[in-house]
Amino acid sequence: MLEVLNLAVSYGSIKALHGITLQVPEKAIVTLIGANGAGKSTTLRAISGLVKSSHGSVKYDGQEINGMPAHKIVARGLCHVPEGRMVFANLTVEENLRMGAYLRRDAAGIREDLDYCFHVFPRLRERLSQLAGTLSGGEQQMLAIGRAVMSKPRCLMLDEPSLGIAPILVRNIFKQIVAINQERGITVLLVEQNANLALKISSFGYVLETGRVILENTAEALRDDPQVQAAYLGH
Amino acid sequence: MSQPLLKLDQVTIQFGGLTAVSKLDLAIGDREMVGLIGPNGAGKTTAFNLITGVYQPTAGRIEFAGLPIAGLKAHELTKLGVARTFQNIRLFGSLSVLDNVRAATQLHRSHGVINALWRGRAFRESEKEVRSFVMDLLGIFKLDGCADEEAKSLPYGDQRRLEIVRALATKPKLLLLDEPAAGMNPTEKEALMHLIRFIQEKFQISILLVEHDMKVVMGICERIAVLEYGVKISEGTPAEIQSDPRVIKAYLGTEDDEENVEVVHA
Amino acid sequence: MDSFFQQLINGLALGSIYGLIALGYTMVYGVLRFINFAHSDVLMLGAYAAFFLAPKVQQIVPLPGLAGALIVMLLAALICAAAGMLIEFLAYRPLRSRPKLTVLITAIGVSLFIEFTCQHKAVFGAANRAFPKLIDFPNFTFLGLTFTSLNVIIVLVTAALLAGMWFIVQRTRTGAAMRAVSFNQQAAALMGINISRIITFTFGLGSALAAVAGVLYALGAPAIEPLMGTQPGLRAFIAAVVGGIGNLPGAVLGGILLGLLETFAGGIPGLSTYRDAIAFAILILILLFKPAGLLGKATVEKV
Amino acid sequence: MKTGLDPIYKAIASVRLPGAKRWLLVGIALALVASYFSGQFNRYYLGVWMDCGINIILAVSLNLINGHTGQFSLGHAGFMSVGGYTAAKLSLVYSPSVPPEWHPVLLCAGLLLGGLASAVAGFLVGVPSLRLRGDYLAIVTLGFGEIIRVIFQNTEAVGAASGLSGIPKYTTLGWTFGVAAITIYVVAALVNSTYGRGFLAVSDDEVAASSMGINPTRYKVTAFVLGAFFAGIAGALYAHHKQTLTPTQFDFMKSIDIVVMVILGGMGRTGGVILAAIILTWMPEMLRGFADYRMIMYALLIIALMMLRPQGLFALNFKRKGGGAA
Repeated sequence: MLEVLNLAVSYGSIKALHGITLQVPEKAIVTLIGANGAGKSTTLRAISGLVKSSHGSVKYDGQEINGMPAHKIVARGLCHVPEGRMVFANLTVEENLRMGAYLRRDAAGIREDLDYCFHVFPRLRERLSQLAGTLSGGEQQMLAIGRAVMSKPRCLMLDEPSLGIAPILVRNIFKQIVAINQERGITVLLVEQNANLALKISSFGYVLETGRVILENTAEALRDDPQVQAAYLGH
Repeated sequence: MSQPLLKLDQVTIQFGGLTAVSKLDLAIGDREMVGLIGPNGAGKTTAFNLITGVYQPTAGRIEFAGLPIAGLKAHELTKLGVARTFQNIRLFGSLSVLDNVRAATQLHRSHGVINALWRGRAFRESEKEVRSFVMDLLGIFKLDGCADEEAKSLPYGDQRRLEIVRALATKPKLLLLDEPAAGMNPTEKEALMHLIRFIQEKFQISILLVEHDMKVVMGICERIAVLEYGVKISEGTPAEIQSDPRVIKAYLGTEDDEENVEVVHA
Repeated sequence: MDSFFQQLINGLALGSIYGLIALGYTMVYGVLRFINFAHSDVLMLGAYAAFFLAPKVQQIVPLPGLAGALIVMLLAALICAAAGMLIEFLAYRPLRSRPKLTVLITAIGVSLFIEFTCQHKAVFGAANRAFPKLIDFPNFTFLGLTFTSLNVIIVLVTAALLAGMWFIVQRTRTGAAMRAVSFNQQAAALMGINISRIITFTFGLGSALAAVAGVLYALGAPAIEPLMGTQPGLRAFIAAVVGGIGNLPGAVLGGILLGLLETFAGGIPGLSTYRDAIAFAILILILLFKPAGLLGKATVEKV
Repeated sequence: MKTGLDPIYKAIASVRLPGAKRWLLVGIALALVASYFSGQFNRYYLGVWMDCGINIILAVSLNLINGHTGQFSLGHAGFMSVGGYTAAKLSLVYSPSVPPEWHPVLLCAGLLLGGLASAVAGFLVGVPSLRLRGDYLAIVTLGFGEIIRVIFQNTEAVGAASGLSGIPKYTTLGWTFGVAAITIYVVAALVNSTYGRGFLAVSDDEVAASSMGINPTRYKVTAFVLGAFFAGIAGALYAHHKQTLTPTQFDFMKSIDIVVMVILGGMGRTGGVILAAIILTWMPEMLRGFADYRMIMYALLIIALMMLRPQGLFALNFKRKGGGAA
């Protein structure tokens, strides 16, 4: 569904990505793991059009999307939940969710997806008219994911959904990511520090180090890989 | 430990309704190397910013060498002997490597505007001293070869090192390192650990290392405090930390943590 | 006492014009975080557009007359909206990711360019021109106070346009997109919002407001000339900052405060010639003690 | 930036470094020699060259604020007017009672007094700079400039709107370029010292500078005070060159002119700024034949510069070399 070939990104004179190649099959959950600054976020940002790549290709549904502006990529059904969540703090929870459906005109479908968001994250219904800026970190993350689901994506890219969130909420959020993946058939590309948890819910994983893919394998194999265990799983 | 160099006493900070750091106690003794770890977003950087005067604590006391330092401006803090590096490198990008360090010698230099304009003998002597002090320092860290290059043109690893050198040029008693291993591969991390150990021995200073990477912290710190969700959940030697079930649960994740998540395989 | 209320009414009308201009500053600032120095020149273009259109419109609809005046104003607003979007496209869009100061200086350059071009004899020429009378505005007396109908119109138009802008920003889909772009351009793009289109739209809207303000201002002024926008533009800008830049009601509030100040200071001998200085002094004090303005929200810089 | 001329700039820099004071003396001597022979020059060219000298002082001093220290002032014309009016008033009051051979002393006193008065104004403007940055700071400095202008416009003692006229013509080529040499020396010598690296550090990253023990407040205020001091002196020279002063000479446009010189020359690049001041003084003179289009072209120049070369046209640079000037 998503094919990234030799994608490279530079910030000024610093090369952040040295040619990343990866595939995300339809309806799968794929994880990128790696240390801070390894280039995981940059990879997602380059795919979603937030940063310009210096070369390489990104194919989505077989079509080249590299170089397109971010809003056109969203319109194709590839949605990115950025690191730090970026919820619209001065808008209410409901306005945020409706903002996610910005490109959609089908009122009934929007209503239905809104209900689905509340089904997945009941907490959001309770906070409906609260300003997003006043939510806790975990609630904001739920809102960010919900907001992305509102755009009716076929592929969702999640950047560090566990960042700064209490463990109990993290588990819940991961559960719901799996639910969204299974119930809605949404493909997920996940970037996560908590490699244990991430590999547990995914089928395939890539390990990034200083802007390169140094290892790729099924999630199971990665979890058993002693190198990965030592560096990222803390065994 | 006698009188600690840095002491945090029940320090709390809230942003809006959110408590980012709650009742944090932390002490760093003379020439001690202490690590502060925790998952991303646990409040490490906030704690760091509290110590360096970027944020004011909502409650609690922060003392350095017996003096309360909450509310001091960054440059006043530096004058007392607290130096820092930044999580996202903040060098003076357009200045040369030499000048980056030279700018940090302001505190220990005897001349000002008038001398700079008159350029008398004393000024020239002092400029020579500054220069040789800086070059010596750069030499220790093998950066003297690129003294005239623009700081932003250096490779990433050298920029990290230069930032540490720049902080050392303020002649600190306490050096605060904010995620120095971020973006490094295992080999670079190894080198960084050697470097930090070397600095501590050579300059005989205290170091507080705020770091995400467990291995780096475990490898070099004598004592480690673990933050989770703004609260210190554990403190002790690396061995104690590694076997603390609370740390394992919060940080490393346990097996039953994962049991709760449905496993899917394609 | 009567003269006090009279001054109050005059100040309110003048302040409403400032507020109307300030709305344009504030909208552009709110979305793009930069000061569009050329805004005051768009106001001048609006007045000139009306000046040249009036004789043409008169051939179809009688002037002076309310319908004719509205048509002239609307056409001027459309022309200026186009001009505003063109300025954004040519001068500001290429600089979108550049430092703010670069854009600020460019905006000053654009402003100078419009002013000097319009002063050229092949364009409008530097001379004053009498502005056509678009409507009769008889004075009328109410509760012992004399109102000029122009003043009443100005206040009503400003109130209506403020309400209209508020509706657009708070209640429409495009307005939601504007707020999203204002909050965080990247997050907005990830919602599928075409940022460029929203920015262009904002410029068009702000420039249309400037045109309306320009026509109203010209109606009350003895004559128009290419630098006519500078003074009200500067005051309106101050008004926008005083009210809290980016905040719609704040802009009008700031405008009215400045208008009142100007009228009342004008009534005190010896003080009238200082009113620009007073306006700037207020601006500086506000920025120093309440940097976000009267109604603005403070933002925290992250380290 | 690499250009083919780099070796030449390096050569200039390396010659300059040993004995900066010697170059100051050379500069002043050259100015005096030129002044001595100025009787031979065409009066019109002489006048324009004096404008050049004054603009160099203005641009180099503004460069200390906007370029080296990274602040943004749009009020330099205001500082200039403070100095100009102070010195002009002094000359108008005392020149009848001072014997002609003492006139240079009177001018000198006017320059100093004007500079000091302006420095006080610079301090007042510098203080807000501690709380504001970027475009807000630009607006506040613009506001200060306007306030100063309005005050002069309303002060009868300095002729209110009609200004001062009949100011004695004391300014010579020697004075303008002598002071220009001093200004260049002061700014270059200051910045090229360990102390002066603080200005550049504040400009690059204020937070990091503060963490390195540099007090940003002190540096910013110093830059404003020194910059205003020299702008005041430039204003005093201007008054005794044009012989009339009106408040409109010091409006917002004048400040913009000086800012454009700094930007054209390259922020923080003394050599480029000097060159830009000379070019931008001569350009309008050259374009007199196209008077109608002159200002339109000027506006287009600003826009084009921002789009194509915001870092300035010239890479001339005497500073940011490793060593001090000892």
